[in-house]
Amino acid sequence: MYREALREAIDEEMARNDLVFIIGEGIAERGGSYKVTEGLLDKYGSLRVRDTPIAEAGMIGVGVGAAIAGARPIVEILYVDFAMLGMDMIVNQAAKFRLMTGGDGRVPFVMRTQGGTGGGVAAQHSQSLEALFYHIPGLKVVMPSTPADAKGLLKYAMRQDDPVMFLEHKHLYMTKGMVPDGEHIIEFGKGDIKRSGTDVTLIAWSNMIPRSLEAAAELAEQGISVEVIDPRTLVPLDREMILQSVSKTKRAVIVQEANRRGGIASDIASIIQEEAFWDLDAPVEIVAGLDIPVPFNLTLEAASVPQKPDIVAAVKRCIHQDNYSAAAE
Amino acid sequence: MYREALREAIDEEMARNDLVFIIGEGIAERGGSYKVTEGLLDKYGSLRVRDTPIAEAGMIGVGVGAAIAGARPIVEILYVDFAMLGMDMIVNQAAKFRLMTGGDGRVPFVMRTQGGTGGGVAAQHSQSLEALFYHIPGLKVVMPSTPADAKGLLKYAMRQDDPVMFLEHKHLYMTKGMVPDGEHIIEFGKGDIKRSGTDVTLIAWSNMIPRSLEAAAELAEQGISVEVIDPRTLVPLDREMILQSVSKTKRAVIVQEANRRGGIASDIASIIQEEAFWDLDAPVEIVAGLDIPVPFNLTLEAASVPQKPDIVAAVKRCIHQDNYSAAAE
Amino acid sequence: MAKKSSASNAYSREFLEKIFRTAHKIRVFETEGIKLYRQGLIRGYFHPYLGQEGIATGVCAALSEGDYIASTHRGHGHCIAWGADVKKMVAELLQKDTGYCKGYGGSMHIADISVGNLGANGIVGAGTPLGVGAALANQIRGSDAVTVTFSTDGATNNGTFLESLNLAAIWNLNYVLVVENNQYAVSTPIEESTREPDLYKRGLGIGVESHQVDGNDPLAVYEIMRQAVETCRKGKGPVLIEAKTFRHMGHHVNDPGKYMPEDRLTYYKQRDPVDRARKALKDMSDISDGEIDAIEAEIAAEFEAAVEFSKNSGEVSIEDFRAFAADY
Amino acid sequence: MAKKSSASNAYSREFLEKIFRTAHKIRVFETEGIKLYRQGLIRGYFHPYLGQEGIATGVCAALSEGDYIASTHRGHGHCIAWGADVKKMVAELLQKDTGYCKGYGGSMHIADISVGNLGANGIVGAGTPLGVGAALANQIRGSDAVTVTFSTDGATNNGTFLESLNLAAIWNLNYVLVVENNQYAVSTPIEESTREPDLYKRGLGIGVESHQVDGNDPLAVYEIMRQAVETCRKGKGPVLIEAKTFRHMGHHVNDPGKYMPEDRLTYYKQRDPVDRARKALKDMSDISDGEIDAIEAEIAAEFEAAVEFSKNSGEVSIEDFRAFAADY
Ligand SMILES: Cc1ncc(C[n+]2csc(CCOP(=O)(O)OP(=O)(O)O)c2C)c(N)n1
Ligand SMILES: Cc1ncc(C[n+]2csc(CCOP(=O)(O)OP(=O)(O)O)c2C)c(N)n1
Ligand SMILES: [Mg+2]
Ligand SMILES: [Mg+2]
Repeated sequence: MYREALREAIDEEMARNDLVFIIGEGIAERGGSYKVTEGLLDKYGSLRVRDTPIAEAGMIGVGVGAAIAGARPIVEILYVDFAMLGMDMIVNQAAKFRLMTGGDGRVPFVMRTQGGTGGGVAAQHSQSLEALFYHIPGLKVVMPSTPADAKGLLKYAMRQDDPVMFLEHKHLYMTKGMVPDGEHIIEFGKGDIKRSGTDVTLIAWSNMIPRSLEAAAELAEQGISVEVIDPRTLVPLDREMILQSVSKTKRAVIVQEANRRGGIASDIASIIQEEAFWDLDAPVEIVAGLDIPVPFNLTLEAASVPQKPDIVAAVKRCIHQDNYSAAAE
Repeated sequence: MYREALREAIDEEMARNDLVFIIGEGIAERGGSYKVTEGLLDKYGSLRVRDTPIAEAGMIGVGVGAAIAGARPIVEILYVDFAMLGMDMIVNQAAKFRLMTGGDGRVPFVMRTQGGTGGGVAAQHSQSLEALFYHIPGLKVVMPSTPADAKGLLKYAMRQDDPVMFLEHKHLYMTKGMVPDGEHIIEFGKGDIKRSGTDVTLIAWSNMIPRSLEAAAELAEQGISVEVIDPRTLVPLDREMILQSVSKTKRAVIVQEANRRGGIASDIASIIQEEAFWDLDAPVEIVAGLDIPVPFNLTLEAASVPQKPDIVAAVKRCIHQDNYSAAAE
Repeated sequence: MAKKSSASNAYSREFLEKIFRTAHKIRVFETEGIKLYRQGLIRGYFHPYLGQEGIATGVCAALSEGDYIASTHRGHGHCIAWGADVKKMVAELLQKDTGYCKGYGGSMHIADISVGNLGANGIVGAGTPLGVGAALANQIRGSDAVTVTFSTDGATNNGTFLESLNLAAIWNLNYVLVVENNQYAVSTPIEESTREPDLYKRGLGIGVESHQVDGNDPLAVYEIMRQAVETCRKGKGPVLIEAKTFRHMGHHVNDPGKYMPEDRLTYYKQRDPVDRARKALKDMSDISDGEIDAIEAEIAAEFEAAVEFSKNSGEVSIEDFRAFAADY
Repeated sequence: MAKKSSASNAYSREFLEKIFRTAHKIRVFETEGIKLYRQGLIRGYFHPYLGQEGIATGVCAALSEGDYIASTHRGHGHCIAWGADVKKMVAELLQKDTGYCKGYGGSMHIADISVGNLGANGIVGAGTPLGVGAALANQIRGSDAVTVTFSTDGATNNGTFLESLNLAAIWNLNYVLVVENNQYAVSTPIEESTREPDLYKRGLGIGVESHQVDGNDPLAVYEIMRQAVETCRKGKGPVLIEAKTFRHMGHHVNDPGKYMPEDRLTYYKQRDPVDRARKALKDMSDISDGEIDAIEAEIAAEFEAAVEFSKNSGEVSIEDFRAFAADY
């Protein structure tokens, strides 16, 4: 399971390096709200696994300071929404320290948190805020969609030297999936083709991957072959993989749970249209959340983020767009 | 002057409505770091014009609370960089309150601040962070480029009911320009064509407007006619004006001072390629800052954000792209 | 600091009845609400106020129309004590568009700005700046209204506490920060979050009048709050009140709360605030047992009617929501 | 709280000379740096430490190799007291790639992590969590190193103060927060920012050992800091030290500082920390006036050499920067 894969990654890295430690609200005795850190307190003791008060700015700040001073902290923030309280430390300290020191200072800081909609937890506990981190130079942004990716990427995150926003999804913790045995590490910047296809390139990440795969399966039955690409890390982004696929399919759909305006999908679309303009047979389609905070009501919550039918429809629009528009011209 | 236009707007609105007040660091006695609020203390007294301690989260938070409770606060944050300390209040409170209350609660809150590079103030005092606000549903984002726009938009901001991120530019405060006499108000969502042209649509805002106009003048001498569009408010965005212009020119260049990745330029490009795909004769060009924090050294500071030659070059690339690429195909 | 003895005969039956009604109504709302939750009718978060009823009750009894409150994630009790309509509260929890927030907000966001309720909040600590802001708005408009933020022990370790209370202090705002010290933040006991579990001392450090009170005694809370309101209306606010209390169960409906020590739980249950409100009403007035039973029956009926109303309310409309989004 | 009398004969000449050298070097750096600024050679922000030299000097004298410091926007003095290379500091201010940060950082960002200097900071209050973080890293690695954050009166109204100091307290970190209370934040006097201008009281509220000291007396600062370090190494940290002081001029080079009351300025100038360091050296050791002159001449020469070095240093490379950006 996703959450076990995460736990294994932390466990293995803590065993490997005494400078790795983890702090967060209720992560020690209680094992964390999503049980990712269960058992770590017993194994590594209260020096390296500790609870914090409700002080996100402080936790993130001391994590960044500890990283600058050479330790390898993981700070768990319960909901990515709460990371807003620590934005100064993320944006103005962690992301900039390397530049400000002329390159010598490094910040091997990992913030683990989770986002996304799920179960009526409403506007302040349901956001997908990756775009905010994505825009800030100096931050790596990681959003694993499977247990194997979660483990491999988290292990890599804990060994490299730049601040990482490691964004899990509340819907994925119980996801099952094979995790390779032995030392399993996934470098940043390497996307993964979650399903091969020839008609359309579909780019998605995190919880939109399982949903996109379902859509792809449905579309396959209708004779439409969708290639599903999971960049896995949004910064750095595997542009080559995306552009290569688009040069083959001539069509791209991007699916994000976050709201449409100013999301990462827009940025990827801007890259595709810039780099593959002459390849494209149709505009890049974006399927995204509505530009409104996530409502409490479960029906509306679902209506506010992309569902399988939305993805299916967008792929079809993308396929038929050229004919349609050519006709209209 | 830009700063005087801002002052006039505040002055007039304070005179008009007793519920308008302004707080910020050094804005009262000292008149603010950029002298926007000079004289207001004498005129409106210390109840409505007051200094705060260095507590951005607190200032923004109480501003939001005061707005919810029916007052009309302006909170001045010295540098947009420091707004990161108050992101929770902006993102999780101000932007969401209307939704969370089912529509009844409104937040007539204006945060005035300034951003951008200028004079070697380095990484933590030079950012252009509009993209972060742009992505959050519920926030209006305003970035005036001229004294007249500054006044008209600020007056409008102070009369409407949603939270506004009013982002000035440190380079523009001393800019001169005509400001219409009498009641001068500019609604949100109405762009302005700062220069008419036929060959390329150039979209820019804030301090990139004067720079783009210089580039357009230079290009005009070379026979290239550039239409310069200033959306003035990024949320809401005047999509119609942009798309209409592109349908005429078939080409678009977007210029932003903020770094490239995940910026607003990407979003506008994604909209243009989506809505005007069949019109475009070349990919949308983006001219933006480098994806690195702004360095102290003045030469490097200049190298890190778009300069006139970068804009000129991008317009030319955009013009010649079709021939070039067609040839390469 | 008490300025006037609160001799028992100082309270009218009407007042004591109001105190009891409020405390008991919160108790019923939470107890019955938990049942609805367990039936799957309520989704998302539900943080019961059970055990802490004395605080909302005592505090709101000292406030007047025109005053403001801001609340927490554990906010049902504050709403009820503030006089909210139980029908609209239940409808909100059941995601109906007859709810306080049309079902868009839910338990953690119930607000009613038309009567000065700035709302519950999903962000721990956020109610403090919002409340100070409302107090500031009132100062600006020349009103002597008092704003109260109900806050928590957990929130006192958050930067918002220092920043906003300090602003309230330098501006002498009519503001009372009520820290409900239930000694836990989810499973973390206060001793692990701070070296100084007497939280009112944090106010003293920045020159704010600060008190500690037994939060399980509604009348004691009322008395200290009455004084705080007086201090404010004299222009000498803000005031910080730390009210010691304890939850009767885990952090939210699904938290068994096993980490809560039995003996402390027993200690506080023996000082149950609803029982104390009932006892005060009995001891200090001429009310009969039958009359008390009638009050309880009335409240039970009110809750049942609210559930009925909510169940019969229409579903939210996706079209309305989409239109709202387009305009957002 | 002093545990040992600091009788004058307790200090060696070597120690007193070090104190004087440090304080005087800061004085020279700032005085001469301002001249460079006025010549247009330095750009951006320059916040002089003039008048506050006693604090950095006294604090750093009580620290050892392996310890850590974090600083503020007014950070030159901390760097120098920490033993920084004046050449690399001047080169940084002159935007040269021989500077501490290759000219990428500037005055507000000079850092040298190789010797435990976490750097100056352009965000008021940010040094507090960063310093606490370094102290945490040292606790994790089993080191007894002490981390000091130099902070400011302004920063004590910021949430970072409460959040980070509280974390340091619950974790008993080897951490000392030195609040340089120069009584102004730009033009805002401390009385307008807080009701309680004795800032050390904020530490007491959260159970942190807290002291106040005359920041213009380098030896007094040293003594209290020495005790704080001892407290830390015994595992009883953190400690908060409020050092009262006053700037000799405006907030930054271009601020005339007219709002600073003449009489207070005079009061503090009469208690000039550099003069006091010189006097202590003279009074408590056998040093001659000629020897002191020689020290001053040496420091003047060091600064001149630094300027020479910086002027002769090459310009930064745009290509290098672009390559760095591509990898960022
Ligand atoms: C800023 C923030 N951090 C974390 C949380 C998650 N959370 C919700 S309630 C809670 C515990 C709150 O404890 P306390 O503040 O003492 O209030 P209580 O639940 O005891 O009423 C936490 C950690 C949150 N909602 N907001
Ligand atoms: C978070 C933040 N807010 C505002 C500023 C702008 N600013 C720079 S220095 C300063 C005053 C600082 O006063 P204080 O903290 O007392 O330090 P001092 O300048 O007196 O050393 C201000 C407001 C900043 N750099 N960071
Ligand atoms: Mg609690
Ligand atoms: Mg100061």
